[in-house]
Amino acid sequence: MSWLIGATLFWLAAWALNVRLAASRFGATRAGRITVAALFGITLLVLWEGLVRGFAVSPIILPGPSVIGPKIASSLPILWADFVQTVIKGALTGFAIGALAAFAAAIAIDRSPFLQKGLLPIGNFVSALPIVGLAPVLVMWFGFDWQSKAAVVVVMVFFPLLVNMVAGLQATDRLHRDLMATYSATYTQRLLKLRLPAAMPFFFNGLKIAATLALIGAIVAEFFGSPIVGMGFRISTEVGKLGLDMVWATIAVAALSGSALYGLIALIESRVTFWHPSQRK
Amino acid sequence: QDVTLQLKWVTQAQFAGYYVAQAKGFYEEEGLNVTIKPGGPDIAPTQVIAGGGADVVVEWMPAALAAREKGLPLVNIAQPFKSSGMMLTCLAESGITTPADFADKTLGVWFFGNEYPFLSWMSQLNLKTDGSAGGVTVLKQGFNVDPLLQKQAACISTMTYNEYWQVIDAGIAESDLITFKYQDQGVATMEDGLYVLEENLADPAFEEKMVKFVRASMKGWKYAEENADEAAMIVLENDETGAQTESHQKRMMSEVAKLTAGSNGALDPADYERTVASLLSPGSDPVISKAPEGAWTHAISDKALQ
Amino acid sequence: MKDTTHTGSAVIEARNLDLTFQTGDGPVHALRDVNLTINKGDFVSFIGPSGCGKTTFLRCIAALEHPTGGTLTVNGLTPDEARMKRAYGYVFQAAGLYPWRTIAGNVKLPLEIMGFSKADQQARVDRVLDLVELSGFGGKFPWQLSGGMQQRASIARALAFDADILLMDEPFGALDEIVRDRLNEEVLKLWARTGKTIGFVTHSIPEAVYLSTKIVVMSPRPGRITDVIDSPLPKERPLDIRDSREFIEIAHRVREGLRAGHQDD
Amino acid sequence: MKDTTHTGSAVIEARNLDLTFQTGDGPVHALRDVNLTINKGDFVSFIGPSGCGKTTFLRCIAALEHPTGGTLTVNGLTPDEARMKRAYGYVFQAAGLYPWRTIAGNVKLPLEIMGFSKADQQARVDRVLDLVELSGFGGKFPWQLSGGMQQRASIARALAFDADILLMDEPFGALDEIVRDRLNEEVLKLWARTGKTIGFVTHSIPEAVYLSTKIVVMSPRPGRITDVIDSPLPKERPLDIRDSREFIEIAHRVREGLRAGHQDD
Amino acid sequence: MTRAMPVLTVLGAIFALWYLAAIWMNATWVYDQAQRAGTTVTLAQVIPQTMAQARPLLPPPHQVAAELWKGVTAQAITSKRSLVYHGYVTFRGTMMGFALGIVLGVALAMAIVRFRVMELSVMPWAIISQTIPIVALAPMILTVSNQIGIDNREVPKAIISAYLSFFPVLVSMVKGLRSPDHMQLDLLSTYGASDGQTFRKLRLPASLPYFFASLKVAIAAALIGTIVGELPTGAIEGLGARMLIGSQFGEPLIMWAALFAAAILAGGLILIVGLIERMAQARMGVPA
Ligand SMILES: Nc1ncnc2c1ncn2[C@@H]1O[C@H](COP(=O)(O)OP(=O)(O)OP(=O)(O)O)[C@@H](O)[C@H]1O
Ligand SMILES: Nc1ncnc2c1ncn2[C@@H]1O[C@H](COP(=O)(O)OP(=O)(O)OP(=O)(O)O)[C@@H](O)[C@H]1O
Ligand SMILES: Cc1ncc(C[n+]2csc(CCO)c2C)c(N)n1
Ligand SMILES: [Mg+2]
Ligand SMILES: [Mg+2]
Repeated sequence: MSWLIGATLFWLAAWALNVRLAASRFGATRAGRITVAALFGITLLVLWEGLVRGFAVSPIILPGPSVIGPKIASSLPILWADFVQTVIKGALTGFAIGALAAFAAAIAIDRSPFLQKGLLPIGNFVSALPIVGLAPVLVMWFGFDWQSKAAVVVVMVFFPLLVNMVAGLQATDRLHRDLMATYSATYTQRLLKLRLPAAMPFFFNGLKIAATLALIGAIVAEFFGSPIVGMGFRISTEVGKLGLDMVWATIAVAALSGSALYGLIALIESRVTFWHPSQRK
Repeated sequence: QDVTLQLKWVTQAQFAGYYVAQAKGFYEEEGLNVTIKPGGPDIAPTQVIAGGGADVVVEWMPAALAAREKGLPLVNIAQPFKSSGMMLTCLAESGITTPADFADKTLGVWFFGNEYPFLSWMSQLNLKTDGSAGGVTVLKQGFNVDPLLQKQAACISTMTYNEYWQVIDAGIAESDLITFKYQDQGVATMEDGLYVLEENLADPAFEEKMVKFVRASMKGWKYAEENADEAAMIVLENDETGAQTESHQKRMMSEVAKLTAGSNGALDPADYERTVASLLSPGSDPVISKAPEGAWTHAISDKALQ
Repeated sequence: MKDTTHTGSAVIEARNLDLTFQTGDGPVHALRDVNLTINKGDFVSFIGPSGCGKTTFLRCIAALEHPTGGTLTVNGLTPDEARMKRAYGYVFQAAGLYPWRTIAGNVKLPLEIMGFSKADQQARVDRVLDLVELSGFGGKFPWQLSGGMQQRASIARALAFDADILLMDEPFGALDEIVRDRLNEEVLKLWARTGKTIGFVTHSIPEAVYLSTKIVVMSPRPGRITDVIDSPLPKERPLDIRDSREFIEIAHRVREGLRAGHQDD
Repeated sequence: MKDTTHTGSAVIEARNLDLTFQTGDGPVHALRDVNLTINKGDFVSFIGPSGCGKTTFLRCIAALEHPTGGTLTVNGLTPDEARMKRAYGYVFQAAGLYPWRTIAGNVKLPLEIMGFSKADQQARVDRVLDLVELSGFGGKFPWQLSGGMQQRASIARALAFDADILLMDEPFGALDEIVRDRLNEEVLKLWARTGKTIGFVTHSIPEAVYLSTKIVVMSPRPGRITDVIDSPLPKERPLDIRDSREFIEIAHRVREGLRAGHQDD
Repeated sequence: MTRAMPVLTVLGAIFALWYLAAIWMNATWVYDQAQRAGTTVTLAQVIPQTMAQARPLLPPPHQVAAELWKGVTAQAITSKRSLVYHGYVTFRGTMMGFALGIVLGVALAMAIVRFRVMELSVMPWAIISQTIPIVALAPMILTVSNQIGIDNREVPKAIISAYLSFFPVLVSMVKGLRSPDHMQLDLLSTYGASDGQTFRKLRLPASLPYFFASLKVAIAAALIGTIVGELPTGAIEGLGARMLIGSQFGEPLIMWAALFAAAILAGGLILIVGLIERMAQARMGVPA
């Protein structure tokens, strides 16, 4: 009971502090924003711990952060191996291949209005499909190891990226296009100097969506067969062994890698599309 | 009286006894209202019972003992399956003829708590499973036999009543296959027992409920053994996915009947000791670290089978 | 309608020009029977109510639209051929700078496309930025400049590659009167210095009168030329010429022409 | 600087008004030591180069900004209090109609917010749409109207609830000269008919001279008033008053004032 | 017609490629079998055999179509063997998750736009939440909801589905509620409008186009969530369960049919959402 009250009190106090921080000058700075977000995150953890202890939830059902934290610390080699298998080999490889392929395909079909008209509606449709359903098929085709995971990721990210990229290539200002026409610029010149730069905000938008899809795809695919390493493998076996602390440790790593990937893309985006109004202060 | 039973896997003839008991009104005769919850890939019966989602679960003994060591006091109250149906099925063309040939081959294994018999077998064979040279390469097998058909693995885990026949159905002749039954290798572990939480057994009302439940379930099992085809049809009716086929379930039922034959429902202590011994066997990573105590009881089955 | 045919050094010649847009709800007759001759070194202003086809006519000259009837020649060539010869510098109504390029990068853009040498590029950029009083701002990005400065940068961009013909579509629409006055003076100076042929669209009567050697008044639906006024003002024009009788008279004539066009609707 | 204090029916009184914005790269002194009195029924134009604080001053009056020094009263109240009494109708530079509402819906918006009765709402909408010659267009959506019509609709919206004071920030900036002339005439008629007090920001010297009883010339950095010109023109003003000597003289004075302000930078 | 032509051509090309791939991929098995039987086969014999396998690596289109047809018409639509029935189960789950996702997304967006603390603290975590592989949470969601007494398997499915679909709604709604420009806000200010009035008369209508645009993404996400939720959480009914069971029992055709049924369901849902969007736009006076 005291745990519940304590957690609630902490929550209220942290929230009050956050309200003050958010309204203050400090809250407008970068450090301030991070502080507020971090405080909120800590509050979530404290609440979680309080609830787990207060209601005496069995660690077989839901372990608290105080159990998961040490587990992470003591399982670093396993977590690292899983990370390499799933994130680096599966998700990132697939992500890179999918992104490159979408980029190339977008430029290829951009030249042909016929292909655009034919492929875009289909691409739009496919990007709305539950591609994860293909995971068992692709595991069957590409084997157990990371290649099949990468294949799932490729298929999952390809279409959203293609659709975004093609839209981006067409998103140029009429004014900017006319300018190129008055210069009698060639197709390549138009592409390099106008349409690719103009497409970048769209492309990065697609990349951000794809980044979260990539991880989900790689992990789900491991459920349908994998070597005995990998985050999806870890989760699916540890659940069966009641090793919930390990499951959460893996989830934490997944969230961390996902956020890092997202952050990395956002960072590159802010470098590449520094000129876009959404990136300016 | 309400009883919730959590199965280990999806609705199939592996669990025919319970569906038959349900359909034939055996539970009803005992005054029980039984809910049968099918399992699935991500459903750990141990976790479900820990979370209060079931009164009694169908589980394999290694997983149950491991859970017990983790602090979840499961107790075996009945053991309808006498023998183990698990085996490794290998392609003859892989050149495997004896377990000694496993070295440096790729083997498909079920995880999710089902890997314990395999691990203890390998440690008895002195084969490393961490992928190092001279050991075996282990694959986490998915839900089907494709790895064998695609030749991604030399051997895969199969049940005598299920996956083995899928390999056959796929068009591979029995002569092209080599099988190693855990039962024959002396590493068999008890499958498909009924487990409840120890603390619940202290409650006489619960105990009485379980007595009725085990009695009716065993009646169901024996009926199913004798009327395999009818039992298979009952299972089929309960399959909510509608994807199971009649021929497959009928065959599964006849194979399952071979495994339940010889059990009256009471756990044979000798089988138990053998399972524990194999799980404790020396090796890099024993499944349990010490012999469990109080992991089974005849209290229920004795009363049920009077 | 007056025929404005001239002989001699005609740079742009439109004969019975017609342009109809096919749109979702029927055809729009944007230009009808337009006849106009622009001579080398002319400064021609186009004025007329919204939608009368000023922009469309300029775009036809630059081969951004293609007439559906009549003939249009630029230096005796078709507009498309003339474009290939880099005959045009076009300044659009909005500055239209590429946001991912610096000011210098924007001015350099046409030079890169036309394949000028690196050294030549730099020299030209410096020269034209100086001309529009933006030296020192070459490294800035468009959004870091005020609207007026952006407009000047876009003029610099059009000047960088020495096109014979400069087409400007309401280049100063978004500026305040004082800055506009200043830029007007500068455009006049530039024109006097280089002898370019300039086509200039504006909504401001004083601006048209102040700048032009020839004022073309247009009226809408369908777009046609209602008046062409040859300005008697001298080439040298101080700002206060705008308070002169002559100026006010031309302005009056333009206003009357415009009003007549508006009466139609 | 001239003190423009009057006594009598002062509607708006600014005394030593100061406003400094705190921005990322240091404070911006937008208004400094502004003194101005606007009387009931005045038509006051504000003119001055970009960034001199015209908009800021209008926004202060409407309590959209709050001065950092000096006093400002509206009908003897603070601007905030006056706003609560529905003292203002504000017309922004762009029409700013809500695209998801019809023209009538847009005009009705302030009435809904101020809690007019349904019947009254309808009557007022009809009346003001009639006033700006848009009856019959109430059911149209903004994008179905031309720019000039949209601008008139936004004026109708500001008139619908009978505010005493009408504040207009470059309402005709985006229109062509002819339409602008027409709307100028209409605003004058409206003002004559209703006797409202009007504050009007413009970049156009002729517009300021044509419309106002009082022209306020401002200069930037920091924004301050450099000249206040009381117009001697009669209340009745045909369009061609703009060609009169008197008009041209005032225009000249305004232009000189503006140029002086520009010289500073 | 001019719009359909390119699509049909591309579809035709896809089908042709599909057939070729089916021949190529399924041939391996035919050759293997021949080898096991100790016979040899010619290409002409192989091709027909690749078109009608019981366990094809890649079934040709007509085989999938036949299976789909069988799944839809061969039994009463209330039968557990009917794809219509399972499609309906998935549809129901999707709609529940979708509705939940919309409510959650809109509510959070409103709070975030209204309170700066919410923006600073919740927004980063909303992004992080999407990087957590929901599949991993699925079994736990099931047990936890079991423990707090929710026995209905639809609920955890809907939670998973909502978890994926709330995010696009949230992001778009925040953008939408913030889309009114200064002038539109100032206008209301000059009327002395209250916060509530500003919300109702300006922010809400201004956000609607963003809202509808996000629905397409959200419905697709909800469907993915439901199917993922059907895979592990019991695999009892629904298209996800069919896919899993098809895979488990070596009936790839069942899996493929379920996959395409899901695709058709997705297409239908997107179409409906698009229609609703267009109807709303018409009412909001957006040019056609
Ligand atoms: N691409 C187009 N498709 C269809 N109609 C067009 C197109 N471009 C212009 N028009 C129509 O042609 C007519 C002339 O347009 P144009 O842009 O040349 O007018 P303008 O004189 O430049 O007007 P403004 O002063 O408003 O810029 C207008 O009625 C316009 O609606
Ligand atoms: N919200 C603000 N924050 C910081 N500075 C501002 C803000 N609003 C205006 N300013 C600055 O205050 C000064 C006066 O701006 P204001 O908008 O009043 O000028 P203006 O006379 O209306 O100009 P324009 O003719 O271009 O509309 C400018 O330097 C402007 O940059
Ligand atoms: C994720 C997962 N993988 C494998 C099994 C193994 N298993 C145990 S019983 C059974 C049915 C036999 O036909 C199977 C396949 C499981 N339970 N869960
Ligand atoms: Mg134009
Ligand atoms: Mg302003």
